[in-house]
Amino acid sequence: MAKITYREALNQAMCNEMERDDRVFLMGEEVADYNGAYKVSQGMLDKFGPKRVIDTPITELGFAGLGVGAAMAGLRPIIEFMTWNFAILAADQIVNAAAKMRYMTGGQYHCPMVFRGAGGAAARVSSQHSQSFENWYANIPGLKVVMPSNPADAKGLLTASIRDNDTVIFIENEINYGDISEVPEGDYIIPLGKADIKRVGTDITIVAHSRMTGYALAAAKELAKQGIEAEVVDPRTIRPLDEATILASVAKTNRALVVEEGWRFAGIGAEISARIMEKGFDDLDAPVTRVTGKDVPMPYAANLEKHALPSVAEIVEAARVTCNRA
Amino acid sequence: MAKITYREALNQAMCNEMERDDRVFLMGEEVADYNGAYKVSQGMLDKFGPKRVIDTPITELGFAGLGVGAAMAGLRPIIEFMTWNFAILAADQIVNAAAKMRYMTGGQYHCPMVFRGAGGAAARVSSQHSQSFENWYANIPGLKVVMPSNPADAKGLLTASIRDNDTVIFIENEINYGDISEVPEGDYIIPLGKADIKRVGTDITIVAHSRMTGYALAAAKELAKQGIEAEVVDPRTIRPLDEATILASVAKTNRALVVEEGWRFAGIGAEISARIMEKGFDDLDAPVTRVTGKDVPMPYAANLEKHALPSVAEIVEAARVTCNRA
Amino acid sequence: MTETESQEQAAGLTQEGRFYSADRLHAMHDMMLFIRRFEEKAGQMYGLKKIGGFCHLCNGQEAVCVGIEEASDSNDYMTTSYRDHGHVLARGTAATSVMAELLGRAGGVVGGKGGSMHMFNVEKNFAGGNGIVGEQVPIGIGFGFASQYRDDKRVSITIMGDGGVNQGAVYESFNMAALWKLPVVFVIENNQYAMGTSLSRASAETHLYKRGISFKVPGIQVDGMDVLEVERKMSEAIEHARSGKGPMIVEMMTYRYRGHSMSDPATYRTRDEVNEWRSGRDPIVRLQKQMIEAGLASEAEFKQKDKDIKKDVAAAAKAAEAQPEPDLSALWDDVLTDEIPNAYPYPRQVG
Amino acid sequence: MTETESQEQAAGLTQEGRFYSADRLHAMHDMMLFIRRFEEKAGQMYGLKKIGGFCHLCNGQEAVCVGIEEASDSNDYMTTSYRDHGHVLARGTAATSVMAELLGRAGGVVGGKGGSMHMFNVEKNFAGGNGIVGEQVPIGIGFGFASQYRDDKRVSITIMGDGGVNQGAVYESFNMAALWKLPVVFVIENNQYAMGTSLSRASAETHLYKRGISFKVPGIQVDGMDVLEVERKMSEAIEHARSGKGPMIVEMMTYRYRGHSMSDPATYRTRDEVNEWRSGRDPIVRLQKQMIEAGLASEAEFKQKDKDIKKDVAAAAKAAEAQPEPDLSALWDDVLTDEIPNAYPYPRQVG
Ligand SMILES: Cc1ncc(C[n+]2csc(CCOP(=O)(O)OP(=O)(O)O)c2C)c(N)n1
Ligand SMILES: Cc1ncc(C[n+]2csc(CCOP(=O)(O)OP(=O)(O)O)c2C)c(N)n1
Ligand SMILES: [Mg+2]
Ligand SMILES: [Mg+2]
Repeated sequence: MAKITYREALNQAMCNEMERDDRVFLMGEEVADYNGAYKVSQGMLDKFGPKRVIDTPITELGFAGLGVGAAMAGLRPIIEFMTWNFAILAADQIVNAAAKMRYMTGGQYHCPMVFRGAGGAAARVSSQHSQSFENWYANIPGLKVVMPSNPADAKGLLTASIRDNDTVIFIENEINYGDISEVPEGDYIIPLGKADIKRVGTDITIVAHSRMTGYALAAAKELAKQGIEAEVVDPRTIRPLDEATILASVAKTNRALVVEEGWRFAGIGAEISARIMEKGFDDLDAPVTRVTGKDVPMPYAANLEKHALPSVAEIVEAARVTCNRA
Repeated sequence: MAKITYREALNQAMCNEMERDDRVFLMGEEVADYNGAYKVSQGMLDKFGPKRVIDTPITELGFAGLGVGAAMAGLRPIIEFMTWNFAILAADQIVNAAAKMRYMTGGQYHCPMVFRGAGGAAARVSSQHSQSFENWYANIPGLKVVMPSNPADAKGLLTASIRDNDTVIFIENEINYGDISEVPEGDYIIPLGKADIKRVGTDITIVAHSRMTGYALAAAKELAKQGIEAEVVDPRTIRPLDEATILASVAKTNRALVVEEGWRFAGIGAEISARIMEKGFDDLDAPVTRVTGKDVPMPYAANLEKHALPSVAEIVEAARVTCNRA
Repeated sequence: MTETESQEQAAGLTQEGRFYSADRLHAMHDMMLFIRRFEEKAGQMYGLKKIGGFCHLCNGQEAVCVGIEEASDSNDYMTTSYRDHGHVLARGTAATSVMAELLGRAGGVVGGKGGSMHMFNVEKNFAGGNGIVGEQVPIGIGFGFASQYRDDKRVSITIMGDGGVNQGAVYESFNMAALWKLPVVFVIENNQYAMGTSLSRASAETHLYKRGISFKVPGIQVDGMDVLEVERKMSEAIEHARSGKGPMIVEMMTYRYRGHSMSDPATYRTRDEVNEWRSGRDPIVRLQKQMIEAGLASEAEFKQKDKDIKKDVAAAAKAAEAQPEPDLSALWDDVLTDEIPNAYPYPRQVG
Repeated sequence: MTETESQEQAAGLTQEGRFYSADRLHAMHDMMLFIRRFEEKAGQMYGLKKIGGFCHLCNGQEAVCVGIEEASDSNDYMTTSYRDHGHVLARGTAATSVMAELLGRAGGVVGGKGGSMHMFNVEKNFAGGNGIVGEQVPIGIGFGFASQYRDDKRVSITIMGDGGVNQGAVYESFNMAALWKLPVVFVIENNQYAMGTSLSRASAETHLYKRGISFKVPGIQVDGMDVLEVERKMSEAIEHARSGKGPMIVEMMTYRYRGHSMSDPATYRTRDEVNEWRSGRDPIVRLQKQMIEAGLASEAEFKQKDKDIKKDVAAAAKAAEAQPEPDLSALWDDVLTDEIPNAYPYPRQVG
């Protein structure tokens, strides 16, 4: 298997699907001529031409809605938001149109499309450019929400998302774009809705998605040195959430910690904690804890930014507390 | 004390504050000439004139942003969204501008303003007009989120919200607009961030906000007949959440149920359940349960709509299960 | 509808150089009248509380609905706002299914899930029925984009109101449609009020056909109370779009006879103003006059037709009322297309 | 700045009937040159990784920054995008605090919380520094609204780019500003690219001053490389707005010498194109020539000035670098104004 970047893995998934299905097209700001603001669409304009790789004006609401209409007409749009921060302008089309279209039309129309782009905090880009919105979209029936944490998952999940007949919110991570690891060549699909146990352990379950999966794995390494074997579960698909895998892990470890980069209030961690409460209460030897982004807009200064984000040390500490080892 | 409607209570709060402080103005669609789509601003144009009670074009993003700028310039806007469903178009101004302004400017500018309007499901208005977004806004640091469940709270909380120096997301409920009960006259303030115990009980804590508070009270009545005394806690302010009051109640009852009209995934119930998990785990004799809106877009048909919403019977049933009495 | 009639022999009338056969005129008339009576019926049913929620009638605007439909091809896409009864009927949807939708019945055009605001009919390429003001405009250019992508020469007819035209998404759409020469006709139903707000209280430029100038989208103004003018001007606009020249705006000057929705007493309009439109410019009366003058029909014929149509509408309403409500299990249908086995976390029973 | 100089005696030059004193010309020149050198320094600091994240320089656009500032009153409000260094400096903010902000230091103009994109200075009525493209435009009309509400005759100068001008919020704002005659001057910095997208690939109407026609907002086009023309035309536009005539659009034809941000090699532009602007139309060189021709300064003087300014910029950078990072406790400051006691649910310690 070749080692490629997360960015290239996404690119492969899109190219493969565009070769396979001529209804698929890519549209967004700077996706064509510029090869993507973060170079995810590198070479795609050359490969597929301007009919299928399309630069837009800076009008997120407009081109998201264009994608909705094109999907209703039978195409399979991939709409790139340069980052999910800007997609907030398009939330109406995502939530009120795409997510509800099948239901609202009694099954007549649906929106098989992928909205994708970078989510979470990049480095030092301050408050308006460092936000996690997965909990917003995961709240909405009719949407699927997918967040890969490594190159292979990026390829497999994006392939599945493009082939999926529903609207998929596909949230990448800018910091991860350059990560390199082995990725299967050719057709590679990871079914949506399946969590992945990224590390097997016995003492505590750490649930972490996107960039935080790596942090959780680093914390697990440190915890192992301290005699705590953490199991790291990456949900990969946030909605629908593979709660069976999480609950099975908690049934084994009897302790759980949820890590997310986003804000705490009604975040993904809240949902997972509540689910474990509801369905795994008797398995718990200690309350489920959360490590989240600090409850402040993201500051620019390097030292403040560092402290606003979850850290490996915080995860280690929270795991120790949860294991009564602090 | 006079008995007035929830609608009139809101109107009183706005009128009092506009008399008190000439920086306060009301802007939104149909708020002036038409006296409000739901008549909340009845008579205000006559009272305060077109300079302070202003009808807008149907451009939610634009006039929300106008409010942000006006607040930065020292005015105290009340921006009405006809319903919170339409505010999704303005989410960028709320989340990226108003909520972050103080932080992002190092304390130089801030946005003392109220965004208000009807949230939740009205009757039979289908999927695009029946949504609860309080969890979206409660996720965002920099915002306060307030949701009154009865006329007196409506007046006291709106007064406090207008006087507050931060951006307040004030979510009313259309079904409640006609509710009548006693409301203190004159200046009446309920401080933000204080939950209210709407019914004292010993066997289970039911946390419910907005329209669901009434449902919870009805369920408590029924439960009492069955020998279960429920304590009903209305958070009133969703963010910041008065967790002390909730936890104290759970410490007494040892059981909790959270009710919300909105969708379950990463909703308010998830947050409250996770908080009780974190800080009240040892008080719990049973897992915290949630009764929420069904996980579907709101259908129009009367029978479907009824089943999509939480019901008093579901609350009773869930409370019984939580009390091991089902 | 394309003209297949042979102009020489058939009876009909010619306006601005365009020939309309008697059959076609009758069809247009009948559809307008049908919509009028349907809306009146809907109003009644609302009064009887058989219809719930928001219900926006289009009485007065029938010429717009029918003229557009006459000018367009059945393959052309159409998308509009919540004021959609007339359009979905004109597109050829069975009245029973539209009424059943209003009543929230299983046989409703979207199975009772949408109600008045959300009429859709995929077989008729009618993408209806959007409740967020302005939302349908970007969606409409998406249909145009799909047509251009496939090069199948379908035009997207994208309808909005005089209030909706202020939404920012409209201008984002104008710009993209013009930039890429998308086959879109933007129709502005200028009924001069957005709820209680008159045009001039919401719009700096009240000539709405000029709203595309800043984006190089040409526009024309049409008497929306004259079904023949609507048909002609829409035909031109559709031809413009279909031939690859890009989008066009058609401003329809029209009027709604009723309030914005059923709960609106419409006190913001004077009785004189309403009368001027209702009695002076009614599109049905106008066409009837023209047809009578041209010797294509008699007053008595129209009277009889009205009776027949009223009967048809009553029958549709009765048939709709006879339908059951949706099965409760439908609550869980059509949320997703590709369900993921066992992924659903909550029990799906109802009650 | 209003002209207080007595025209008769003072040295200076007159253009299009407007007299500029030597002092004023020197001040304009010096500020442009200061911004130029400041941006170069910022570029260097970025290269040294002392500045992080996004950093958008405005080299080439200095005449726009300085000309606007010259034309406006210090009470007038100003709001712009993330490309804000030049504007915040021109408004009179200390260079050290701007550089400290870029470095994320405690003494930064917003305490290190915002960085390059979020410069604000409330004392100078500069509401800067907005990172979401187009976001500042509705905010800008809000300042205009406040001015009208209080009738204090302040004008809101609302600046956006040629890419930002496509956002729907801009047209919602044009409409409201025109409808209510708000005292707003919309400035479009047309540097002809939005990141890698040239104007004609994003805009159907590339004459951006015409983008207000559909909303009855008049517009003019200005040579944004000529600080005197900018000053004159902006003065007219501001006077128009201040006098109650409503908003106006001023399109500034300008060019950014550097890539969009520090990570952009700007390969989408030809070397010839860049050279044409840099050598042919540079605003600083142009003003220097005019001043030398008018006998108001010598080449040597300008050389000396450049040295002095470079020294000032270096000193500012040094002073900024000497500052500490913000105290970690600042993480929790300024989230809210009215904190609610004990309501904060999470431990507020850091680390
Ligand atoms: C985004 C949004 N804002 C507000 C509303 C509430 N609303 C529904 S219809 C309407 C008026 C629209 O008027 P117009 O576009 O002229 O269409 P008409 O009703 O006259 O057909 C308003 C304000 C909405 N549905 N969506
Ligand atoms: C809503 C939104 N979409 C996209 C971006 C990413 N972005 C930042 S700057 C920019 C280009 C803006 O160009 P222009 O308005 O011409 O301003 P200039 O950079 O030339 O000054 C883009 C696309 C953003 N910040 N906000
Ligand atoms: Mg209208
Ligand atoms: Mg530009």
